[in-house]
Amino acid sequence: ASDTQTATGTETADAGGDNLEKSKAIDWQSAKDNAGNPLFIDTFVPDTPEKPADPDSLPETDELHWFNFEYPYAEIQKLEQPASPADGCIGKKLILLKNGDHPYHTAYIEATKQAAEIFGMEVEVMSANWDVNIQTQQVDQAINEAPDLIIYNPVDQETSVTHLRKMYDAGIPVIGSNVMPSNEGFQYLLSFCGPADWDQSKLLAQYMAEKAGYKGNYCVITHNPGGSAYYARAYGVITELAKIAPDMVCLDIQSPGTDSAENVKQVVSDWITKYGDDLDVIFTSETTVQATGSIEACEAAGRSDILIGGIDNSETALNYIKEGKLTCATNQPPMQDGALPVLLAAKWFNGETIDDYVFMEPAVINADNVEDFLPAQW
Amino acid sequence: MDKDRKKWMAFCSANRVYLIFAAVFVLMSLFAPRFFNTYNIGTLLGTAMLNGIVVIGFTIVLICGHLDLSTVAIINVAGNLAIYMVQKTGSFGAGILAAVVAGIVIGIVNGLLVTRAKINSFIATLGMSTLLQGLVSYSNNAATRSITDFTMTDFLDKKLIPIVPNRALIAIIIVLLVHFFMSRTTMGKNFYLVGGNVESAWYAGIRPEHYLIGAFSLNGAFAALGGALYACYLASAMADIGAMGVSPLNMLIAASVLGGASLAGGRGSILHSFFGVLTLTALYNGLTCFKLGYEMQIFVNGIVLMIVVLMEAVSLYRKNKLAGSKSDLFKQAQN
Amino acid sequence: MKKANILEFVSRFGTYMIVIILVGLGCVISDKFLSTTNLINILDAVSYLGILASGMALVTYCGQSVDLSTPSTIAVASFVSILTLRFGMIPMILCTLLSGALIGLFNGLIVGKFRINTVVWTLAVSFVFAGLIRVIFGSANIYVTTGNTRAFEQISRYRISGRIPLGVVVMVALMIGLHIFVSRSRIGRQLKLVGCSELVARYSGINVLRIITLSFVGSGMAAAITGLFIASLSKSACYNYGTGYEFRAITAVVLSGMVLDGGRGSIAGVLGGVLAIGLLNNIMTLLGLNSFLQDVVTGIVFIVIVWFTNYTKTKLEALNG
Amino acid sequence: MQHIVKRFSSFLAVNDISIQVRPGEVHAICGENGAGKSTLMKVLAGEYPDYEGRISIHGTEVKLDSPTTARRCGIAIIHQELGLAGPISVAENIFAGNLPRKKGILLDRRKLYEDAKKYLGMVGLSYVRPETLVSALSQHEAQLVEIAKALSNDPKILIMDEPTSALSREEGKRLFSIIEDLKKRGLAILYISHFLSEVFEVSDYITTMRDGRHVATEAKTETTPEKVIYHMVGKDIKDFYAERKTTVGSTVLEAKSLTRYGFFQNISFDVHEGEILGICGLSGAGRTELARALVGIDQWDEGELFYEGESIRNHSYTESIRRNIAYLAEDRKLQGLMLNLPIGENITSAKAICQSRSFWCQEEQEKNAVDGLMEELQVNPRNVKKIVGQLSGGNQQKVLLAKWLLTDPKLLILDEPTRGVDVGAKSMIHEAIKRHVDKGNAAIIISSDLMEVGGLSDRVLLLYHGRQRGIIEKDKDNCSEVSLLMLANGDGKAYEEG
Ligand SMILES: Nc1ncnc2c1ncn2[C@@H]1O[C@H](COP(=O)(O)OP(=O)(O)OP(=O)(O)O)[C@@H](O)[C@H]1O
Ligand SMILES: Nc1ncnc2c1ncn2[C@@H]1O[C@H](COP(=O)(O)OP(=O)(O)OP(=O)(O)O)[C@@H](O)[C@H]1O
Ligand SMILES: [Mg+2]
Ligand SMILES: [Mg+2]
Repeated sequence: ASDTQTATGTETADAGGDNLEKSKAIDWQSAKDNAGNPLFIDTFVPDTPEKPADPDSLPETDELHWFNFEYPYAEIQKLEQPASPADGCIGKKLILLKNGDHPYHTAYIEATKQAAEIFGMEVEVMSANWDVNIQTQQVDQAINEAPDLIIYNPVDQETSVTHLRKMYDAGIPVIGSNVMPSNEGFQYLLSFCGPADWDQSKLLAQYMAEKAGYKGNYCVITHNPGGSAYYARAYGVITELAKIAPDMVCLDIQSPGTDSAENVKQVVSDWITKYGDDLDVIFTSETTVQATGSIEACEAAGRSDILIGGIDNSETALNYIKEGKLTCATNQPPMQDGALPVLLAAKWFNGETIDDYVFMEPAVINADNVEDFLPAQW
Repeated sequence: MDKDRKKWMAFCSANRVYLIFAAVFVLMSLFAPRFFNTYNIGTLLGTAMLNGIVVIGFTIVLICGHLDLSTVAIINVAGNLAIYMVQKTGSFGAGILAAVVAGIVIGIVNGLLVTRAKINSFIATLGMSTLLQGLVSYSNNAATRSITDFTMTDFLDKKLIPIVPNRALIAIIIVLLVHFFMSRTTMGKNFYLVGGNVESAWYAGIRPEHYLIGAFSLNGAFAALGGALYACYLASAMADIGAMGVSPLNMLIAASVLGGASLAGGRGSILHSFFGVLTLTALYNGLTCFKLGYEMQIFVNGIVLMIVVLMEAVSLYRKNKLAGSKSDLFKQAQN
Repeated sequence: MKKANILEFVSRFGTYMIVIILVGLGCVISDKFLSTTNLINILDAVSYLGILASGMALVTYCGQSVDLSTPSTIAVASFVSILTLRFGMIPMILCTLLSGALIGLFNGLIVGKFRINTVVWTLAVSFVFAGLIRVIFGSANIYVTTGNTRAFEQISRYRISGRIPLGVVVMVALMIGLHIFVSRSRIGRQLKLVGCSELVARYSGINVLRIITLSFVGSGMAAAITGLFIASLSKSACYNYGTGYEFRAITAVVLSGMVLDGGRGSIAGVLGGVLAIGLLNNIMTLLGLNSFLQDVVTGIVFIVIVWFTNYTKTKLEALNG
Repeated sequence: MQHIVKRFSSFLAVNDISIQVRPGEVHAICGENGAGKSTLMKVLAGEYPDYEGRISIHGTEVKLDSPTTARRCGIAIIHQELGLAGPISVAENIFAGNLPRKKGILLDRRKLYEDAKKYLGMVGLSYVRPETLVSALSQHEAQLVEIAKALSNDPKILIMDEPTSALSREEGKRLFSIIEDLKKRGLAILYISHFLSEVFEVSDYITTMRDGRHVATEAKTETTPEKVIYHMVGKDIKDFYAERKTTVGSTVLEAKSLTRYGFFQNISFDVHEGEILGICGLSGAGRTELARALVGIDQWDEGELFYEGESIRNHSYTESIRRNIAYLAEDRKLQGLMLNLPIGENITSAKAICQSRSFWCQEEQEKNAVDGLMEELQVNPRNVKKIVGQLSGGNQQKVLLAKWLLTDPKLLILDEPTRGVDVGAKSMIHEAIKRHVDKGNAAIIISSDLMEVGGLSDRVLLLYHGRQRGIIEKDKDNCSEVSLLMLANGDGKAYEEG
């Protein structure tokens, strides 16, 4: 595999500095997504707090309990990464190891392809359909294809370590995207970019707390158990509320899944029965199935007083916000998410230095600014 | 002429899975970019490890005329238990052993539910699956358990013999051993008899309940072994590997049916089921080489499965239609 | 004699006894349990499942074990409903039903004609349709854009006299209709005979192929109705909208006292099975049980109930014999 | 065996039976359906460990608590119902539970196939390869494999429970020669059959049972079939096939050179109102296939068929039933009855479903008719709620007949209507058939029991290897059992070559 790589390396070097010039001259700043918003958006590098001695000893409502989940990149000694060829991004080959299929990821892949085209790169997509075993095979297949760089979306945070280690050993630079790998995994990564899941869920908590007047009780619907979004989107809200609105009590947390609005509706109906007027706010971890189920349950019970807020920006969510049924959603744009790793890759091929990890600035979408986010990306 | 054709047909149906595998393999080698090289073939074989080991027990249960829907849950229990034990003791041996023991215990419970409580295996194991999956998720709040010790990963990725990674080698050795056991020992043959006709097995002095419990515990053992080895290989175990996407269960059923096992019992072969797994893995691998998405893979998987069962059923249908016919009366009719 | 009567009662009304026990339990646990809203909620929560399960029950009753193609049928139906809405509500409903009926027809004709194992065949069909949807539409959400979107949304939201959801009405009406149909009509009787023994049914002059096909068409149409409701609820269609429904429906059918060999049980029992699931989930959520523990409890309750009905059945047969 | 008792819950299936069997002797057990013959044999085979009484072999008392113990004691059984595993090879079936081993656990495949060949040869199946799957065999071949299986255990005592019910005369003859052979080798054989002719042919002693009780044990030389029948049913049966006055009406069914490729060829006959047509031939002659084609289960290829003067071409079976044709299939357990449904539902099933045109079921209206039929056929127990699977074979067959009689068929086609049925039930069934025909209906009867075909029918159609060998008129020709047998077997070689 390494033979092939040096071969392609020398070839592009033969093309001379010409390719680098052309690559650097590419105008990517003006690229737009389907809504006319910039395809490549501003990113930020978050501050990391001091790591507590033993996070597990802290209560679950303390954000530092989740230190390893929220800041897996902290205190990691990066292994030595391949040196940039610094010969321009045009003509480079990328492989996108996708974690699975989902409307969000359809938009993501579209943007990755669009971005690669802008930079004159070739991108091949392999989707694991949420199956680690298939992703393991695809990691090997990707290595076998000897691309210039791999964009990697892990199926699972922890299992990603073995995959990343393999790709690292094969000498292929990897940019993580969309889902953060665990602590161990980060050492193998050239860079990571993606949505700031914890931050957006905290932002959601802040906005909802303000709307609720920093009082009242809430329930949380989690994402699929086990995934990184499961922790970030539930405990981001819970820890933040414990900090800024200590009067707000978490009544219950349930995981009815992300496949069936009917299941979600059932859980929310049961909550309304059980808690009655005590229930003031519902947080959902997703805005298609879960928002629909929650809204329908509340409407059926005639409880228009309950505030519902969810994470991400599906068309369903934006419509609900317009109709006033959903208090707010957060902006996690899949297209920008998908374009970002390509930008990082291009920069790296062009010899520019890139950050170890960057995140997309989250934003709250509410009735006042919803028009800015339309048409929806998925 | 006719006899030759009949012989040829019989040969084809007996070796169906090898022919399908060969067809997929040759087509992919010819047309799929980067499919046919030692590295990718090693990848393909390695990927077959998990399902290849698990399909052993799954097939034994099918041979006995039952179905174990809790197999995937057992894989998850085993993976989590193995990683937990490695975390606690630092020894992979202890982890794998504990997982296999747990798998056997679960298998015995399944077997007892089927033989003693006389619950249809489809239903008993469906309930068992819900129960076990709940337990696994509860035990670690659905988080993936992981370790940072990669000795097992490296060992399983090494190649003692060229092309074949150790994880594939282990699977192949186990498959061959169990295949030998099932096809060449009297005890193995008895499983077929129990699946073929429970009553006649009982008349023959075989205790069908013992064999059924045995089959379910073997399924527990191999599902657990596969799950544990796979978890050790990935240095982590998810709470539910089948939570999203297509459950490995579907893959197992498809592979063993391709291999000639029937849900009615009495038929099936460990080696054929393993080749069923290899065929599907090669199919997925090759379609990925073609840059076709996962949707195409399950579509093709479904079509292959459909064609195979349909062909089998149609030939049986034809055969039944002609059963008892007298060939000389045909000759007369044609004249 | 006395014992036989009790056992007979148990084996016939077993599911409803569970329902009564669960209702009792619910009353103890929460004073809000018996409120009309909660009861309607429980019904509402299981209405789609109930519609689906009553279709699946036809297949089981007819001795064809289970129809695993339902998740794909649901997904296909949700796409069809959204794509045909532009032609008006009635054509949309007809097309959706037709899509389910066609998949059922395909399954039924093949399974009935060539005696393929249902589990394997419907699994293969499920793969093919799931793949097909994803090849055509990708894994994107398709939203309702054209046509009478308001009416479409109302399918899953409309409440009769403001209280009873349409889904519940459809489920109950479907079950009553199917129950009468299955237990009283000649075709229902044929379903039962085919379920008891296909060969005997054939030699009794029943067109077995037609009956098996009918059961699958019923299952497909029930799945299509479920798909329509789900699409209306989500106002969109997506390839994964049917995920997991097949095993939930099987659970309900099994709890109803039907056996996978066919020929036993009733559609009224399926209502009991569905209610038992709804009540159990409701009670566990009211108890505040964690989602994972809910799975554990569901698994145990399921096994125990199946064992118990089995046990009474064998005891009963021993007494009669 | 002494004072053997076996209960099913409170029901006494075998009530205090004592029998002695000596080596080199064939001991036949006779009795009506449900007399408890099979149950007694199953006790001997170790299948009911909860029996009472004592069993001694060669003077030593044994406790037969499992099939394995019984086998170890040298007892082998050929079951009434086939007990082979379909998807498994013939050889493995023969040695099931006793596969030859080498090195402790390994299967000795060479020995397995060689030994299997030996035993297959013994029962005249040397042309069957031991690797063949049992599911690929025909029914009579399977029955012979079953016998080979019993022989493979090298038994001292061999139990044969109706071994000939699925065999043709010829194969039966071969079986008797095997039995002779075994007798010479000193085996003790227990033989159960409803064919008294067979019983008198092979056995040395005859024991009769009634309602689970022992009635008599006599040496063959000291008794007659009439006496045995008297013991079995407790009364004399005279005029078994009494002369019937036939008033022939118009033609009901007429076949003109009917042909189904590969199965039968050029069959022509007609049946009239008030007439019974017998179809006679060896097993495998294509009688069942012909009947299936007549009723429309299978399609035929050439020729014409007229029903009540109207030509019917490729009609469906359902259509036939609508037209008032009934077909009583050969295998009552697989094709005839819903074993887990009650008697009532079984009887009404054909009429309610295929003859009624209304959307709803109207079973209630049939209630009286069902009761009448059960009374007429003396179905025991006379309880419509009883599950059919729990009845004895004869009563099951009565229920099956009742099911078709309820549809009041114009043409009744009966395929083996009395297979495995005792004499009493048999005559009851025959009477019912005659009564039905006398009402101006027609019947076609297929039976391996030549006495039955000869005795019942007005004319007999002879089939040999799918071809018609002629029709024998009862009044003109001699229709006795012997002459039928001669004709059926006759110089058929000429046809085969032609
Ligand atoms: N399913 C089957 N598989 C293989 N052979 C069969 C099957 N069914 C019937 N046969 C064979 O086909 C031939 C014709 O059978 P058929 O049943 O027509 O005979 P028949 O004349 O009705 O005699 P009988 O009823 O006494 O068996 C026989 O040799 C029979 O053994
Ligand atoms: N497992 C069982 N449970 C309950 N009753 C049974 C069982 N087996 C047999 N019987 C009953 O015991 C009685 C004797 O049955 P058995 O089979 O011994 O009769 P048989 O003499 O062999 O009759 P056939 O000639 O019809 O074979 C019958 O009334 C039958 O219904
Ligand atoms: Mg008997
Ligand atoms: Mg026949």
